[in-house]
Amino acid sequence: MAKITSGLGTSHIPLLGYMVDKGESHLEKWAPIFDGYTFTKKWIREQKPDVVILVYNDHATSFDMKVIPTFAIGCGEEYHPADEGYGARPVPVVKGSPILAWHITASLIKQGFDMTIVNEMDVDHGLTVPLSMVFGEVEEWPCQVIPLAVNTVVYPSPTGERCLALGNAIRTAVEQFPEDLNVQVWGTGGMSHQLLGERAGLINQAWDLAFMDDLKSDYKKLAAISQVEYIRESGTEGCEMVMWLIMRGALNHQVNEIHRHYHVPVSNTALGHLIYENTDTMNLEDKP
Amino acid sequence: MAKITSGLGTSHIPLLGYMVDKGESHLEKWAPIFDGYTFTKKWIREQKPDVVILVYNDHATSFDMKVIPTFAIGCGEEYHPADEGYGARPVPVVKGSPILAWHITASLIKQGFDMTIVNEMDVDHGLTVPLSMVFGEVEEWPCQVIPLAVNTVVYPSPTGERCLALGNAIRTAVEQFPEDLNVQVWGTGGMSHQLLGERAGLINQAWDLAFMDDLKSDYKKLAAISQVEYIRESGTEGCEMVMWLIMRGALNHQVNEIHRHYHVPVSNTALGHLIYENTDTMNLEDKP
Amino acid sequence: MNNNNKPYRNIPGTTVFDGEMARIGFHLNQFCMSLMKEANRKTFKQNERAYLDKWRMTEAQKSAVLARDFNQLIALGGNIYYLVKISSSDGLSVAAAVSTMTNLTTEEYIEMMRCGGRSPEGNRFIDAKQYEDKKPEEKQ
Amino acid sequence: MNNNNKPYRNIPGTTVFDGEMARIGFHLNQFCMSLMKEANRKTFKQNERAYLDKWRMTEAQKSAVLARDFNQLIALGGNIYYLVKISSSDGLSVAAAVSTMTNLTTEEYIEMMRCGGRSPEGNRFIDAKQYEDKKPEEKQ
Ligand SMILES: [Fe+3]
Ligand SMILES: [Fe+3]
Repeated sequence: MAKITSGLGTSHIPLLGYMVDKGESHLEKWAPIFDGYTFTKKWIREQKPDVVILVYNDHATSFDMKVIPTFAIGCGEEYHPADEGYGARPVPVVKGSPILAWHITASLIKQGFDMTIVNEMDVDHGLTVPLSMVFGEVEEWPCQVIPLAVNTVVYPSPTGERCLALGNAIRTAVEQFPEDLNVQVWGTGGMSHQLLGERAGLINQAWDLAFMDDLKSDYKKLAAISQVEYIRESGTEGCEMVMWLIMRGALNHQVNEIHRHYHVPVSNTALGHLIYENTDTMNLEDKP
Repeated sequence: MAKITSGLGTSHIPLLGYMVDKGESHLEKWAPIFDGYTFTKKWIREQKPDVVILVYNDHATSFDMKVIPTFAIGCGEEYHPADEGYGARPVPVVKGSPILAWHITASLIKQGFDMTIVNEMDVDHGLTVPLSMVFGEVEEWPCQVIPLAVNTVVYPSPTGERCLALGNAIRTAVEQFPEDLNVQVWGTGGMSHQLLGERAGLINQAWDLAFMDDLKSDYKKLAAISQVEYIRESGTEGCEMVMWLIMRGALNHQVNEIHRHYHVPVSNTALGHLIYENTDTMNLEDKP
Repeated sequence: MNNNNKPYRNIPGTTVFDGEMARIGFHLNQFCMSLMKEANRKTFKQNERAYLDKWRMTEAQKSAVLARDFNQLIALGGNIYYLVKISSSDGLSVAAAVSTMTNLTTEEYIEMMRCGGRSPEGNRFIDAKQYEDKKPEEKQ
Repeated sequence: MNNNNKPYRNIPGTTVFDGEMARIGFHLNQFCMSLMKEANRKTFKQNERAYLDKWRMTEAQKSAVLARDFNQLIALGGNIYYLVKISSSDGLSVAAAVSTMTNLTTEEYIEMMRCGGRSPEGNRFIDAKQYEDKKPEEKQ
């Protein structure tokens, strides 16, 4: 049976992709940013996930004002890096996992999640930057990816409770898939940032660090945070953190935090990153 | 405050629109079909709804294989009748109700429904045929319309339970809207039909009539019907009936059935139509 | 019928348009979708083969379109709401297109509909006898 | 700031992209979206006014695009993820574009970020004093 073995949270700041693509990620001056992913690159080579369910938000790239899905799941064969206004990133095409993705989608809809099924779309920095940060510069991404795009652009985003529940339902779906697969769930976005208005540049380090602390065991407290509180405390774009709750919901209640990294700033944003491993994936009573 | 006063169920068979557009709806031979809407046309002139929330499915018209939302709600200013392969229907442009639609959408997302927001799309026979059957041939549709498109094309459709709950949440949202508005919810599609394979042409009159009977008070029984049972009993396209459950969920537990019509066949399909009026819209405990 | 291990696999004469069918039919259905534009319908009609060759469809899908073989198109991942865009551009009614998938002529099909349609009796399970023997609670 | 009667109306220097803003900004944002294609970026750059006139935008929206007045564009329904398509086609970094909305120069803004960003203290409520006086349970 397929199994979710670990979860990973990371910011997906476009500047990170730009640095990687320019060959600048190894520069001494960026070490405080990129050194936080050295452990991760080693860890992922050992873990060898077959499939990553990558939770991100589309930043007005494949979804424009015409159609805005709350939860869109990619069931396609592959996804091309998008031209976000300055040419597409020179990174490999993202290979989908259509059979598992359709299985999960059907299960989620039957579990009462109102998924939007996507068979063709381009993917923006929200999805490709985490791949670059974790896998580095590679000829091919070494695993299949199921993109899960969450609306955090148009108010309101899905609630934290809903996101936690979605993660939980994803776990149920994955565990019913007959093939032996090592599946990871990544939650991306955040941490605190605000990209507009006179208040632009807001960063709330105390909030971010408390979020990372609480995510391990007190995630229900985090799930109760309203979007208005996210905006007030961590900036208009701070609400991207609900996507980390989808990752958290897909794991056991008991997890080990095996890595953490936090750095301010990257461009306009606080960078956060952590890794959880499930302590016991067999215990079905153990769901968040 | 806005209030849902009544619900209406009706098939949305394309041939009906074709007959209307050809000026054939008054022909003697079609009387058994169209006479069932004579009461309705009179009733709607008295009711004068301000807004109709029109639940239908897009039949591979505005949504193709690329993006398939489970629940898509129209927040746009207007919607044009679609060219479904034989030119657009010569009926008026459909005026939206964007302020109410955005209010409902925000409320639904906060209530845990994963809506896809649509600001621009064309609408097919699923939406325009019910308008023609109820309002007849008019220069302008006499009310605003909020399209609510449900996926019934790609398996799986949302469950009956989910549809009933969505109706319920729509009612909560409408009742929190400050403007005095007379709102109706229409559920369309069905009844039994199958458009493909050696089994095409399947009609299950007993099933259809039992569905109309149970919808009044035993709707929870109907909500438990799986899509596989719909397909088996009432044809591959019979699962469109879940859309009537959204309408039912938006009404009080206590309703009066003030009209019913059933006819076989129209083209490949059993035609069903009924009207419910809420008996007491003030009783909040009275939700289905 | 590509419905192994699925709860609907035992419904006779029926293909459910699920993820598996949607995958193999993706380009076929997108081709059908293109026929919603008058200009494309014209180009298609002028040279069907040339128009089809612009799409990433399998040879079997293209042949089935040319032959208007709807049962075959369904088996190859076509969805009926997409496929009727082909028959509509041929000027065919939905009923006429649908009838070609049955063992009836269009006239016989329309007559069957006029008489109340195809009965569900004996059409619920591939082995109808087996179904009728089941207890009610097993029938789903 | 068009946030009357909304729970976020009292957050200073902040416009939430809700349904109201999405409605008034629809065509402005769709114009921005068009700049994701290289050919459109070129045409826009050659004659910005002529390119803008092809879109159903208000005169105020067009002027604000020409002036690269991001605060004004936000007030007229622009969403920042759409608007950065304008600054990207100008070759500007996101930080540079964002800084123009604050009362800081780009250099001052980047320096503020380097020092840990803008503090939430005093930036949570339009009347910060009023907020700090509230009891914790009222603060949401
Ligand atoms: Fe982001
Ligand atoms: Fe239909």
